[in-house]
Amino acid sequence: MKKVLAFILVAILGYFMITGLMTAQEFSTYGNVNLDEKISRNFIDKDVNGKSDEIIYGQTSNPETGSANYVTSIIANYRIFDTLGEVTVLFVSALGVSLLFGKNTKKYNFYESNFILKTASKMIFGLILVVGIYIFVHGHLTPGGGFPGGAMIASSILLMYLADNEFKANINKFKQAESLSGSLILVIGLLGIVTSGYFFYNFLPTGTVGETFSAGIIPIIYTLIGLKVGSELSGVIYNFMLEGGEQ
Amino acid sequence: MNLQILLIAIPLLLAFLSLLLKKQSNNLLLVAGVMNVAFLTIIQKGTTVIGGFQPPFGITLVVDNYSFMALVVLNILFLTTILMSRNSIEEYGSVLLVAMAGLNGMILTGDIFNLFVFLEITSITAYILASKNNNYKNAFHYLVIGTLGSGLFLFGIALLYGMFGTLNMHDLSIRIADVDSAVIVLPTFMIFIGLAVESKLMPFSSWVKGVLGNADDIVAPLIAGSYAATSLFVFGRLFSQVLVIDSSLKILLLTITVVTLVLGEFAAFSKSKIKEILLFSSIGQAGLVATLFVSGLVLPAVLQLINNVFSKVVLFTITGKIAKDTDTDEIAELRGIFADHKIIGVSFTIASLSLLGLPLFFGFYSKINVMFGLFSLNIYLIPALILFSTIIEGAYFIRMLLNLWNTGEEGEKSKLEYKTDKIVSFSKYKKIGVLVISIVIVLMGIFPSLLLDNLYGDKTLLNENNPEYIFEIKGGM
Amino acid sequence: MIQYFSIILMLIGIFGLLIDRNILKLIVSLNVFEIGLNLFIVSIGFVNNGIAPILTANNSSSNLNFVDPLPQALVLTSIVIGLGITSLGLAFARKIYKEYNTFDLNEMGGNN
Amino acid sequence: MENNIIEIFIGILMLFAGIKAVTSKKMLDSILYLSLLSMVAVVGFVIMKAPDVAITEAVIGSGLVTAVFLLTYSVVKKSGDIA
Repeated sequence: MKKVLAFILVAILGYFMITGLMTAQEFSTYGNVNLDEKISRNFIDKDVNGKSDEIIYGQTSNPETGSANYVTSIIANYRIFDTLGEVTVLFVSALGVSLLFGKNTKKYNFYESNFILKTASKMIFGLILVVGIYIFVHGHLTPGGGFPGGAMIASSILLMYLADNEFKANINKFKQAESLSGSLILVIGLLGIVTSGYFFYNFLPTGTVGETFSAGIIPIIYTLIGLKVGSELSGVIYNFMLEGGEQ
Repeated sequence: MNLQILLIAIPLLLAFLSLLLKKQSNNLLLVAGVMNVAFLTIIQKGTTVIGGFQPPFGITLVVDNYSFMALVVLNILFLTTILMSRNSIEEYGSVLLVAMAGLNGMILTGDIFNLFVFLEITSITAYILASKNNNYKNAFHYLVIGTLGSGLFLFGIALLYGMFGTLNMHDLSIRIADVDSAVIVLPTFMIFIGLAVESKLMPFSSWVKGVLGNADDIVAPLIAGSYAATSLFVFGRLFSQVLVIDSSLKILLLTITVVTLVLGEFAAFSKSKIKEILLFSSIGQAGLVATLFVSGLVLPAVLQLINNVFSKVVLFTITGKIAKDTDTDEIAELRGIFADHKIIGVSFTIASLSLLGLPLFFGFYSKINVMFGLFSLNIYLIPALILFSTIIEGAYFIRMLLNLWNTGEEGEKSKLEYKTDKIVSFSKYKKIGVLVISIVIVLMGIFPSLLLDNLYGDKTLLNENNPEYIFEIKGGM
Repeated sequence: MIQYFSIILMLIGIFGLLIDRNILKLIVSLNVFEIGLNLFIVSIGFVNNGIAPILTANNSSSNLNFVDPLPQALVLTSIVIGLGITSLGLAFARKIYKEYNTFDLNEMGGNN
Repeated sequence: MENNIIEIFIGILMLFAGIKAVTSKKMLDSILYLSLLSMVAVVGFVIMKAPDVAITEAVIGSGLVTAVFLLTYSVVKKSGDIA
């Protein structure tokens, strides 16, 4: 009975949504979007603050934002305030988890660990860690960036926790890394106010599009975000592995 | 140089640092609260852009008359709440710092997706605060409803972006004005649902009872005060400026808000616990304020909102403390409790009477504005319902006050031996705090122009319902 | 096409929220809803025959037919927020389990 | 046209996984179907030319979210018997 009612309610909502989409003339149908009508056109041409020429990979130098990856240029430059909020969301939910589990200390052991498992996971641990760091350092050139990179670091920590019962990462080190990288992100933002009057102003030269050392503050911020996200999520996983949440 | 970014950046920086200085986090919270109130005196009206990118491409922070008023209300409420209940903060200092940053961000931002991000930050802090004192099940309930609501809110934003190709609120309002308003029915409704969850409008407010009914003397005044004020101010910003609503949807939204008002007051009438009475009264008041915003009466809505949140902070702080010390908030068991606590009792009474809208209190002034505003729009059904709900409100508030002051049974002569044997001890911060707020309520009631003159320096605003004046600086183009 | 699938996926999530009484499955439903929503937002920016919004040695000019990068940036934010909420919700779930020794709302009593 | 067929295939797979995740009686099944759904969504993101989103969804959505779910599930399961 309840299921039928729920189904009817959802069907009404779905009818409302789909007809609403179909009747709205302004809403372009799937695939027929004209970017010239959207603000993204200027993000792609990198001419938000004034006309610029065609951007060419490996040639254009000192555009207003230097990232070759457009998504990164939006996340870490045009809309960095959203990203700061995003980091804060993770920060506060990690804080909430540690408030809920913080009084527990004993770690839960799921399996008996053995030598082969331990050695193999140590090797994989290093590999994942390097890939994670590569991802956020090259976030302005290749897909990826601070968030997946940080999440990879956290998953390598998870692997070690699962494989090795003696593995102990110092939770206070995580907290220090989290706190310092978060504060540094804000300090970079405030430096922008000091240098030019705008919060998070990109005060470094943006270099040539496509080079490793380009895009101004973007790689620095992405690295800090990667470290912060990595340590936050490692903290969350550490808390979830603690015993005592249950009887 | 505009410094409004510091209202967000400083609490956030202190929140990050408070992980290292765990023991100092409550002091950092006070520092941030005082600094934010101090910043209010030097903030200039105007717009700043983040990263130096021009609107509508970059994210803007907007301080106009409307958001300045909201910032003043929010930061003063927040600071008084944490000052009055500083012993109850415990280890939640860092969470409150993030909450402060998020609430200020919600009011300041001029970008609709950025609003979503700040909405999520504040709701997550609210979920964590709701779980204080082992109230996990209700906090979980709140989390599920809140997440669904903000998901629908994001769906609405995505639709707006798909239609108009921009996220800046001012740019959006210009482009929306050009099209037939039937186009934006679906996104408007989705955004309405998202904000209705946070503003406690009726079908989406099922979380309120569990959360506020079990909250202590810091969580309850925060959620019924600062959080409620912020979400209603944001509601007003979106529904009276950005999303101009077409008539058929307007009727639907007005129905929801008016029903919230009437049902909320009826539910409050039928309860016997102080907290439940107050929380249902909050729901009803949220319905009233939302009704006014949807009708386009911005100034009366803001006045009513201010009256409601300041009164509610006093009432919830006192009730939260009583419930914490005595483990009950049944009126029948607390008979005559104010006989021993005269200052607290007087403040409680003033706050309640102002909420009712009796003369001499600020509530009278705001109710008068509400009524004249609605009559000027030639709407008569809604004022009738508002008057009707005020009568219900009066009945339960007077009943509650009589019982809390009077030591005897109802209708009998008061005798000392009927007085409750429950003991409450109020700290001097609480006594001073609630007394100051009630004095302010009385002063603003007698000299209503004090508030508005100091904020705007323009008396004409008092008699004219002129929304354009409030939205002086739009999204910053 | 994928746009309509994603809306139906969102509806499935809401349906799950309405019928499920198990708190872990409520969080699963929320995640289903969020995945649908994320797919929908990305689909808003899709352009027929568009290319991924990254300048490379092969796609080296800004005048090419890129898909819209902005919705993708919004979805990245949304995914991360989803992770935060999911972990907080699961932490609540464990605390609730400790209190009631069950994940089932029906067995806890009460009426939510 | 070829793209269309893949899209429809993926869409149907997603709906199947979504319905299963929401309606399965066993909690473990729900979690695993959610993981499957999220992996299929990764393919969907790749089709819509969103490599950044695809990587993030793969690492966070189908990686960490599933891990946190399974941690909760197995810790609770070890401490008492649940279905």
